[in-house]
Amino acid sequence: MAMIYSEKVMDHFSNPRNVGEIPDADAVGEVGNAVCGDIMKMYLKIEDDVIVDVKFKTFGCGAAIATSSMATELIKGKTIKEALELTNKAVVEALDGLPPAKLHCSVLAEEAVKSAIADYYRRQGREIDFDIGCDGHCDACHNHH
Amino acid sequence: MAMIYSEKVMDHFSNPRNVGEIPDADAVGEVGNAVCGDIMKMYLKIEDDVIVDVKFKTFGCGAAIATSSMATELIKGKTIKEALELTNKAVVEALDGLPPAKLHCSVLAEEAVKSAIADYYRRQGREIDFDIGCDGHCDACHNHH
Amino acid sequence: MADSEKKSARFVYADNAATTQVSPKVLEAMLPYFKDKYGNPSSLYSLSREAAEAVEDARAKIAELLGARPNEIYFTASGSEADNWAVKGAARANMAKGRHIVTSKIEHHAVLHTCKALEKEGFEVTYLDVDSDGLVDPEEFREALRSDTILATVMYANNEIGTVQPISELAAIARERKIPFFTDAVQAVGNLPVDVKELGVDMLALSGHKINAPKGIGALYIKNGTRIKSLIDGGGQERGRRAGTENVPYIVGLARALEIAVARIPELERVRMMRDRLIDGILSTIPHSRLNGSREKRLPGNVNIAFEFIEGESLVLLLDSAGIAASTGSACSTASLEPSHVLLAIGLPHEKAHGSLRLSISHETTEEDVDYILEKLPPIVERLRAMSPLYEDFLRGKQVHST
Amino acid sequence: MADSEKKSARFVYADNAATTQVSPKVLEAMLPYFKDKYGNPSSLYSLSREAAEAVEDARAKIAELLGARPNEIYFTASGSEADNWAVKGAARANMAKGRHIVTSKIEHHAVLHTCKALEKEGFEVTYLDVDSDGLVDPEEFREALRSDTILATVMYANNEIGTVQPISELAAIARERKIPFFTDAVQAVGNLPVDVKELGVDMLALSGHKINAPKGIGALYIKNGTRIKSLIDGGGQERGRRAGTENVPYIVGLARALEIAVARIPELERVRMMRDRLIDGILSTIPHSRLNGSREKRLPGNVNIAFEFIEGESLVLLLDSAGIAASTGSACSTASLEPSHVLLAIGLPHEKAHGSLRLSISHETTEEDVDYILEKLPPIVERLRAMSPLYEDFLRGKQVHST
Ligand SMILES: Cc1ncc(COP(=O)(O)O)c(C=O)c1O
Ligand SMILES: Cc1ncc(COP(=O)(O)O)c(C=O)c1O
Repeated sequence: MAMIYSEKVMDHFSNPRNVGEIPDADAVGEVGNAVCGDIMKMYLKIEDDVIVDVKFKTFGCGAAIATSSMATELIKGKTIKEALELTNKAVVEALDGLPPAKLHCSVLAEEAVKSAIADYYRRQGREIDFDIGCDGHCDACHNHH
Repeated sequence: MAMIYSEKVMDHFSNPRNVGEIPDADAVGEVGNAVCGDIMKMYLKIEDDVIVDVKFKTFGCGAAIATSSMATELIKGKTIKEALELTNKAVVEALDGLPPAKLHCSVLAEEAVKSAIADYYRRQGREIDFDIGCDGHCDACHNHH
Repeated sequence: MADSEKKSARFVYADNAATTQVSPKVLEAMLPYFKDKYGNPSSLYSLSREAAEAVEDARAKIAELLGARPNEIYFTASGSEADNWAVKGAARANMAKGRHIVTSKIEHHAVLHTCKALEKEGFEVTYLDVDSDGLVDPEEFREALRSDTILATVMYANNEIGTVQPISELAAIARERKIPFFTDAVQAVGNLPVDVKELGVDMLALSGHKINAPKGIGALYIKNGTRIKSLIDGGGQERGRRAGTENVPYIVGLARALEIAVARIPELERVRMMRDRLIDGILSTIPHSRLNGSREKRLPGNVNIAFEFIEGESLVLLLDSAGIAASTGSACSTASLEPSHVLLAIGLPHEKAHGSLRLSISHETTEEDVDYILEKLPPIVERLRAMSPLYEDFLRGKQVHST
Repeated sequence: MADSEKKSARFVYADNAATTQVSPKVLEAMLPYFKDKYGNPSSLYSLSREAAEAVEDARAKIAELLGARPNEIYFTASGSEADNWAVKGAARANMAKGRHIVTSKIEHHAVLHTCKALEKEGFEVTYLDVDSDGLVDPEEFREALRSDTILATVMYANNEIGTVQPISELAAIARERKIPFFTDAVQAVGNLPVDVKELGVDMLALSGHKINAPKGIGALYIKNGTRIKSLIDGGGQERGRRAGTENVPYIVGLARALEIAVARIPELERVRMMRDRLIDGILSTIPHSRLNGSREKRLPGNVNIAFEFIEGESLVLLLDSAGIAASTGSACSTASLEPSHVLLAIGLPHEKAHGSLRLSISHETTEEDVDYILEKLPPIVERLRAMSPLYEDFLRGKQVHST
C-alpha cells in the first residue's frame, strides 16, 4: 500500500528546515548506513550547553528527511539536556504520525541527535552517560515487518 | 457454464414433435432411469416393417426432450432396418450439435429407438440381432466429465 | 434490458441467489477508479494515494458493517476464493496440531470440493449430516470435534434451500474447544444481520455479486490472531497476506453495496411475505410438490420446491421462455448431471431431487412478479408432466420408478 | 483528471509498468455486463446465455491473439493468481515425479514468494543467477535441470529493469527434458509479440491492468495435456479448474484490451525511440547515473536508472510534486525497506539499489512528456544530492559508504 504521509510529513519533506552543513560545528553525529537505506548526519553549534544552531543532511526516504527536519526544529534553541530527552515518539507526534513501516526513521532521528551530542561530550572529554542507540546494523534500528 | 443449445435444439425442446402415447402401439421401448435424470419411452406403430407412427414421452433435460423429438422425426416413415441404422451422431447432427455434457442424451435417443424395435422383435418372436445398448446404469449411458 | 429479456410480456428475475445486477449507485461509486483514479495503490505518488485511501476507506466501512476491525478484512476475487483461502489456509497453517476438519454435507462446492482436495493432501474430513430441513445438529457437531480437529466450517445460509444454521451456537461449541470456526456467509450477508463478534466466528466469507456488487469480488474476515496461510503469495498487498494489485473499483463497489444492503435488511420483511405467498401459492395449486428446506429458518428470498415426475432443466428453460429466470439446484453444477448434493442430503430421492426449482427473490421483486410466477408456473409443470413417462406410470397407478 | 493531477503544470504518467488507466473502449465493452447482461454464466436461461457467450467469445479472442486454443485459456483474478496457480498447481500435480523447481533470482514476487512457500512444503528450488543485464544464461539453465525437476519458470520480461529473456530457447531446453515450462508474461504481453506455440511454453500468465484493462483480471494459458492442480476449488467454472462466478465484465474487458494492445505493437517503435531519448538524455545530463538492465533486450517502454548518493522514495515523491508519476523498484515492495531483489541480482550494491528510478512509458506518452521529464529530473536529483551526506562525503573525496 502506498505510504500515506500526513501533511506535516509532506511539508517537512518538501521544505525541509535546517538542511545543510555547519563547517565549524561543535559536534557532528551520523547514524544509519547506506545498506539500510537511511543515513542521517547532524551538525550542532553549541553555546553554554544550548544548541544555537543545527543542520542536517540525510540520505533516505521521505520520512527520513521529514523526521530529520522535525528533529532539528525540536532541538534548536534547547539545552543539551532537553535535546537528550527528545524521543522518537515526540518526533512522530510532532509530524502528526508516521506509517508503521516508517517508524524506524523517527528512531533514527532520535539517535542522530544523541550521536551528535555524544560527539560533543567526547570533544569535551565528558563521560557519555546516555544510550546512543543504533549500532549501525540494519536489524537493530529497523523494525521490519 | 450455461448450456448453450442450438436453435434447432431449442425448437425441438419448445415444440417437441410426436409427444404422446400410442395406446395400441406395436412396440414400446423405455431407456434410462429417474436416478440418472433421463427416461425416454418410445411407442411405435409398425406396418410391413415400416414405422408408420411414433410417439414419445420423456422425463429429462432440454436436450433429452429435443433428441427424443428429433429421433422420432428421423425414424417416422422409415423401415425398421433404416431405423436401426440411426446413430446418436445423426441425431446430434440433425440438431446442429449438442453441448458436450449433453451428448449422452443423443445416445439415449438412439437406444430408445433400438429398445422399441427390440420389443417389436420380441413380440414377433424374431431374434434380436443388434445391440440394445444401455443397460440401465447411469455410468453406462452417461459420459460424465 | 438485454434482448432476451424483451421476448416475453414480462421479465421476472427470480435468481438472485445465483447473482444480482450491479446497482446504479454501486456502478457510480466504481467508475472514477477505472478512468481517473487509476493509480496502483502500492505506488508512492498522489494518484496512487487516492487509490490506496479508497481501498482503506472501503475496508474500514466493511469492517464497521460486520462488527470487525479494518485490519481483519481482506479482499478476495470471489466468495470461492475466500472459502478456499479460509479452509486451505487454516488447515495448512495448523497441520502440526492435527489434520481433522469438520464440515457439513450441504456446504457450497467452494468449501466441499476444497475439503475433498485437502483429503488428497492427507487431511481427514467429517461431513455432518443435516436433518430434513437442512439443519446441522449442534450436538452432533460437538461430538464430531476431536482433539486433532483443526478447523470447523459450517455455512451460514444455504444457497439452494435457504436454510439458516445456528452459527453462533456452533461457533461457541468450537470456541470452547479452541477450534477455529469458519462460516461461508455468502448467502447470508445482506439478507440477515451479520456481526462477526456476535456470531463468534474466527473467519467469515462474503461475495459481492450476491448483493448488487459485481461478480469477481469477495472478502474474508480473519479475526486477529487466527493462524492462516496465504492462498496467493507475492506482493505485499492486503498486509502481505493476499497478493495481487488491488481491484480498486470493485473494492469500492463492494463497500458501497454492503452499506446499501445492510441498511435495507429491515425492509426484507416485505420480501419474506412475498416468499411465503409464493410458497403457499405453489404448494396449493400444484399437486405432488413439496417445499425443500426449513419453513422458518429460511432466507427471506428463498423458495425451493420439488415437483415430482419432471426434471429441473426443462422446467427452467420453459420458465425462461415465459420470461422467468430461475434455477434448479446450484447454478454452479447445472452443467453436470449430478442431482444437487444438498437435496440428497436432506433426504430427497434422486428422481425428486432432479425436479427441484429454486426461485430467489429480492427487494426488487414486486407483487406483480409474484402474481406472474404463480400464473405461469402451474401450466408449465403440467405441460412437462404431460410428456413425462413417470407421470404416465403414476397415473396408471403403477409404482414410481426407482432403482 | 484526479485532483492530485491538477496541482502541477503538467501530469506525466510514467508508471505504466505498475498499472495503466482503463481505456474508454475497454470500459465501453464492459459496461453492459454490469447493468443489463448481468446473468450468471452458469445459469440456464437466456440472460445467462448472453453472459456465457460473452465469456466464451472473450476466451476465443484471447486464444487467437496468443496462438492458443480456446480451451487452453483460463481466467484468473490477477497476474499474481495466475503465477500462483501455475507454479503451485504444476508443482503439486507432479510431486510424485520429483520436487525440484528451477527459476531465476529476478522473478516477480508472485513467483518468488510462491517458490518460497513451496520450499516450506518440501520442494527444492534453484534460483538461477542473472548477468549484469539481468539475463538468464541458457547453459546455466540447462545445467540446473535435474532428473527430479518438475517445473521450470522464467519470466518473459522483467517488471523492474525491462530485460527480455530468451524464452523460446529456455522452453526448448526444458521441452527436451520433458519438464513443464511456465513463463510470467505479465510485462511482455502487449509490449512484445507473444505466441505460445512459437515460444513453446506450457503455461503463460498475463494480467489485464498492464494493458489498459482493469486491475483484478488475468489469464493463464495452460497447454492441453499439462498436469496442474487447481488453486481455487469449487463450482464447475473454467471447465472445473478454477471456481468462482465469472467476472464477466472484466473478462470481456480483458479480451478487448488485449485485442487493442496486440494491434498496437507495431506502433511501439515510437515508444522505443522515446525510451532511448529518455535514457540518453538522463545519462548525459546527470552524472553518477547508470542504466539498469539490458540496453538492447529491453521492453520498449522501460527506463531504469540508478542515481548514486540518493534514495528512490524521496526521488519519486519529489517527481510527484512536479507532476511526474514514477516508481522505484517494484511497486509491490515499496512499503518494505528491502532494496529491490532484481537490482541486487544484477550486481548493484545496496546503496545504489536504493537510488533507482523506473520510468515506464507507453503509447500514450508524448514527446512533450519526455521533454518534461528531462527538464524536471536533473534539478530534483541535484536537490536530493545537495542534502545527501553520501554526496558530501563523495565530494570531499572520501570513500563512498559501504559495509
Ligand atoms: C512480472 C509481473 N508478474 C506478476 C505481476 C502481478 O500481476 P497482478 O498485479 O495482476 O497480480 C506483475 C505486476 O504487478 C508483474 O509485473
Ligand atoms: C454459499 C455460497 N458460497 C460461495 C459461493 C461462491 O461465490 P462466488 O461466486 O463469488 O465465487 C456462492 C455463490 O456462488 C454461494 O452461494
